[in-house]
Amino acid sequence: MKEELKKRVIKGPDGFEFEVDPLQDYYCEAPPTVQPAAYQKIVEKIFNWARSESIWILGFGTGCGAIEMRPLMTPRFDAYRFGVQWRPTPRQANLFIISGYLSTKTLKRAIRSYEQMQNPKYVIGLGSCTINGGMYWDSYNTIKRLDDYLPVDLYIAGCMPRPEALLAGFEEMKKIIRAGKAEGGNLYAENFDWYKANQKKVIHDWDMPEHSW
Amino acid sequence: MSIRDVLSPFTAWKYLFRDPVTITDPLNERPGAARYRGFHQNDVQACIGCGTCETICQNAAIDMVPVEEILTESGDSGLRPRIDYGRCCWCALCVDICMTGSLTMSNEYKWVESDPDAFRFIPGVDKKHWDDAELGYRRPEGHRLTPARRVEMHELEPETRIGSFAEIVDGYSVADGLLEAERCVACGLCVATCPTHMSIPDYIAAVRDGDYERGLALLYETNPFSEVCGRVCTHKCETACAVQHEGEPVAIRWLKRHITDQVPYERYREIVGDPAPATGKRVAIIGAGPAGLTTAYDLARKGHEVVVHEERENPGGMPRYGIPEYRLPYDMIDRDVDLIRSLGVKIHCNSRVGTDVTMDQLQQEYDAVLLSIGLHLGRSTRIPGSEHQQVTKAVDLLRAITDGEEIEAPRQVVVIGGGNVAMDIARSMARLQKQQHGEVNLTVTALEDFAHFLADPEEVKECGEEGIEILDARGPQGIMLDENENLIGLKTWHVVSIFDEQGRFAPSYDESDEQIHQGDMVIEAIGQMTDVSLLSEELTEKLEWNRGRLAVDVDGRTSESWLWAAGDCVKGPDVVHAVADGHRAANSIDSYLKEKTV
Amino acid sequence: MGYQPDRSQYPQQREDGSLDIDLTSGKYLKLWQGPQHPGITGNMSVELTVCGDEVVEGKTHVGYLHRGFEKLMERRSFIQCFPIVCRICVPEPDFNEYCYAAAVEELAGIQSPERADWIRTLILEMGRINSYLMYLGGQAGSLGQGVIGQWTTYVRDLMLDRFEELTGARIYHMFILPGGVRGDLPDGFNKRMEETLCEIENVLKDVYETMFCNAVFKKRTVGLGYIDPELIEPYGVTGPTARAAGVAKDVRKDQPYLVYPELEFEPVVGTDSDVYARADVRRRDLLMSVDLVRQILSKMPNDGKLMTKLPNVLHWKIPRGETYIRGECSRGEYGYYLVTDGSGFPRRVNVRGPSYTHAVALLERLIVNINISDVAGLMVSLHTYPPEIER
Amino acid sequence: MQTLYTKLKQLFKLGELTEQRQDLAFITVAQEQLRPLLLHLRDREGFTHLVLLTAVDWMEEGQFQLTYLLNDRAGARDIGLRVMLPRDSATMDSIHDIWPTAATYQRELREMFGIGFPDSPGVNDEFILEGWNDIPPYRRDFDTLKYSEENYSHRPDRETTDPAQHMKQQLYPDEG
Repeated sequence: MKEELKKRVIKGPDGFEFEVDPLQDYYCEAPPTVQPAAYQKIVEKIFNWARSESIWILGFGTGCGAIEMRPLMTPRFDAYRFGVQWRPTPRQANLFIISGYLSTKTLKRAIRSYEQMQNPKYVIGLGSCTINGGMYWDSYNTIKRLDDYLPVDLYIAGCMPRPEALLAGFEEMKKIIRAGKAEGGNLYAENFDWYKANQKKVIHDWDMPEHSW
Repeated sequence: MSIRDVLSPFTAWKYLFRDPVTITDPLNERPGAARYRGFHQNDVQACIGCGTCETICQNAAIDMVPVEEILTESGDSGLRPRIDYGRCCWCALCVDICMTGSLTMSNEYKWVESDPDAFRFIPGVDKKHWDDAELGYRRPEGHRLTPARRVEMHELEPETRIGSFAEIVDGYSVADGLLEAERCVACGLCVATCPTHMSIPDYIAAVRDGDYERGLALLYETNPFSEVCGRVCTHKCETACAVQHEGEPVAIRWLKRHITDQVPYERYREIVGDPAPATGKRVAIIGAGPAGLTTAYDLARKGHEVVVHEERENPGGMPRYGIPEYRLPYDMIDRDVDLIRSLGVKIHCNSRVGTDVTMDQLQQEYDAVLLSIGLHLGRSTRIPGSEHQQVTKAVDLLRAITDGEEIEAPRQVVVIGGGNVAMDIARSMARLQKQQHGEVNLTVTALEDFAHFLADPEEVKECGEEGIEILDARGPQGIMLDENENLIGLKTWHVVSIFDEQGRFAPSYDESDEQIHQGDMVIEAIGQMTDVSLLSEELTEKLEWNRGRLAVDVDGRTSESWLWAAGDCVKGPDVVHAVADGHRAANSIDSYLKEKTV
Repeated sequence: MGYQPDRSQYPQQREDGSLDIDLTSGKYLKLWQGPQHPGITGNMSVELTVCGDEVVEGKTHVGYLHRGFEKLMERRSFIQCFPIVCRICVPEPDFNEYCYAAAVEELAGIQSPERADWIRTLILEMGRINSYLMYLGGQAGSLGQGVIGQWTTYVRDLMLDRFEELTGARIYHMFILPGGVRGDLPDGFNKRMEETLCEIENVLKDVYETMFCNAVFKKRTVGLGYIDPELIEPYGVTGPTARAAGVAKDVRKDQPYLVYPELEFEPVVGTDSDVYARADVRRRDLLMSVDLVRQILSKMPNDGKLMTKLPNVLHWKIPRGETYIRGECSRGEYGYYLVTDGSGFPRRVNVRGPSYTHAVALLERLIVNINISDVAGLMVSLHTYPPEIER
Repeated sequence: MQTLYTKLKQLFKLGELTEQRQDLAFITVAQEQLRPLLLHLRDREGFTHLVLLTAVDWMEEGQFQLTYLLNDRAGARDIGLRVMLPRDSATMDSIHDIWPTAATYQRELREMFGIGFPDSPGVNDEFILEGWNDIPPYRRDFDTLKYSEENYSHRPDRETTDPAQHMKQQLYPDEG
């Protein structure tokens, strides 16, 4: 185990001593729970409409696809006018775009980022490699099916998909959200053990907290 | 740092007054460029399902799958590519390599789906909205990843070859063979088409590797007449070759010959290997042609004792007695036959069944009997005057030439027929005319027009080079005789159609277009039939027949459990079909003999 | 007298040269910048040990984009490697295609036609323009100047349109294949290219005014990340990073390839070797590329073959040999080391990306004692693209 | 290149020379000769730039080939030094003191090929891989497809048909 991940007692400059355990997240010591829909159908509909019109994307370029995000964020394609914007932290985002292949090393980070996002949250798989491995189908270091590790709401074909295809994806995503079918976060909570088992199968050194959000 | 550095960034304010660069409707306003590599299109009618796209795809994105509405036929596997967009990287190598040019790419690029398994489709079969897109990536003109042109085969010049019966084709040099072998894309359509399923891509790969002995072993695994087939095979494989669609088919037949040319004959026996231990079973075969000897070869390798009865002086059957020497030298037949003999097969020549030995004897002495008696009787046109003595049949003439009989070539000859036999006899007679009279004067009249010609195109071409006149769509109507009953020519009418609406043979003629072809001799080369007189009357009665041919099951077995029939006499004339038939009969006989032991 | 930080609490060096960082002392904090961080170039991370707001040690962590290309290529035939190489570097993929194609051509003993070489050069220069435009946006953005990225991404997109009509794809062009190039220039390409180049020049004028003549930008970048010219060779520094230090390293001039001998240009050189100088060198180099594209389009022969005759690519075998092909990409020297063994597959391919030395050894050295807020600016100034480090 | 080789040959024990191009040559060097040769090339001959350091696995011959590629910018020429190491227990002296950047290359070689470089700083730290549990992946005996199939799930129902076999069955249904 890496030095900085070990449990240790730290003495601050003011003489105060405290214990640190980097592998434990103090704020969440239980698996995620399912978020029930609003009691009133009409309220849930309004919620979903609001959610669909404010897609905030986590700015984490996990693979090649990240390069086509730039044009979307800038004047020519201007995704902002469709209610889509990029956020620097998972805490503020509700859509995680897995932009292409995920190496196991990135998968580990992607899982933490995903778990830190607030419900309801959505995942879009971008490009062939999230669907069935793409051109890295025989690589020893990339996962082949994204839906084994994270619940995916939508896939966009291409290698890599163009900004216009991404915009089409956003439109489709909005429809799914409005229809109340974007239940990825709840799916993740319901099948938490299954997802964890899959994740641990490919991440051989699991040196991070079991749950984090 | 100056005041300018503080003020100059404010120039950015001018952007307030510029027109926006934003695309108003990015979803509809931006079709892909004219050569954009978007989603796949496939012209399923042009596609032949050769699977070369699957071979070149480095992402294993393409599967070949059977498609209901596409029928398997010669040169079309009936499969079509299914592309997995969970793998594809849109590199378009599949488009570049496509043998028919049927696979292309549209300029459509938007496909969004919740179901990850939906990104799998058969272009052209599973309807997509981009099927009719006009723009998109097409293989640029002249951009080829495989050589399209065949390596030219050196042949004797027409002037040289017409004077003798020397073999015309030189055979490839090692360098040429390598270049030609390079062109194969190893799709295997030829394997399926070849009646005896020779492992063509494998032996072509052996040529590429320069491992001719491996190649020879592969040849003799499926075809003991490789020397013969390497020269005169009807090469159905080449008509199925995927390379022909945008180029010329791989010269599979010449490559087969190339392998046999490269391996010294002394090595053959060792490469073929020793037969299995003797089983004590005995099989008699009637007729030492390709079918009979193939069966003999297979059975001998399996350890059975085989005796072959051959009516004529030499074994080899139709390849020896029907095919002229300039196409297939006799010693090449001897090489294949000797190889079969070396496996322990006994061949009794000049032994006619029915005369020298009877069927009953064979039935009693042997565990199984195979009839492979070929088609050695020529058919007649039965037109008025066809019984004239100067009207002969091509098979008889060809046999006489092989037997070395003195033949006086008439000065002017007319041949009836448009198949390869017609070409063979025409070219043989042309050689005799050249030798005896110094000039060729020969007309071939064929029922078919050139668009539906029966003979190989190269035969037709070479006939032309040798000064033989070929007239297509001429139907023979009568032999012209002068007042002294001497033959002076043939009368023909123009053929309008050969088959009637039901597809039956019923030629119709345009009587106004009549021609007289002058000649001292007319040769009929319109087909052959079997001489079944060797069978006893009792046996003929007992056996089942099908339109004058022996009826056999799929394995070549007749209605009598001890008797099989194979080759031309049941399947019609073709060397490689005969070989395939021989294998089938051998397998069937072998399993019958095994059952008998148990 | 400027601000002088109090460095009395900084760790001591151990005998082996490493720093004596005691995490339990409470003086130091481990801080990860990346991979999910807005101030990181692509998908990589730097593990910072900070004391106060200064970095005492930085370690580069890469491998988030590792797909094992060099291994995958060993089980792909020579033509099958062609589509996959461009994925090694996303913003400027064409160098992979060129280097791979040239290496294969050299070992297979074939020659690409002259016109194909011109088109190859054109594509490489277009890619360089794109890469620099992305860099300028990133450099300004890392220091809080978002507007530059808005402008440069727009003109970069115009260039992508030119790429699209020429090659049939926006990002991964897959156009330069062993033996030549895949197609010819489309009709009217020169005219549209000229319009795009003019637009780029206009935008660059504004970029110059707003970014380079900006007191804030200058204040933050002048003197930051100084690279001693002495370090250039030991650290294998190449490209604009080396040229900003006054070393006129430019493969296009030093060991010319393709049609560079027929083009007129002088390597752009800077003097100050800090972040500002590197940005400025790249801006001027970008203008030079614009000029080179014009030169190429005017000097190019009007017709000619685009592909040499290839053997059947399905069984293409190349005799045993090894070679190294290099080119000058926007970050520095890009190279392919190809080893063949007579079979139909490469024995070994090694990709030398310039970021390999810049982002690891060099960055770890430069990052010491700088402010946390400057880390992003420094890292971007080395112009690193992580996928070419780990491949 | 030939002149340089002759000159070097007088000072060092050198193996075979391969002149790939006019400006690129490869020389085989014995393991112990490498360091003095590198220093000589760097300080006397102008080969100051270490372009790359990588390895080739000649598994069939039981050897690793280390390639040190040096560039002389002024002379516009490159030289590649080949060092052959036995494949089992391959270790090599570190050259990070000659070129600091070599440490990164050596770290990668340690991880991806399993070639040891004692004394190279941080050589045993994970570089590209994380939690790797198999033999070093760039070795020839590591089968990436097999590893991928065993460790990751691929989408099911991908079935292909061999055109030759399918066609044979269709055209000759009677044959077994």
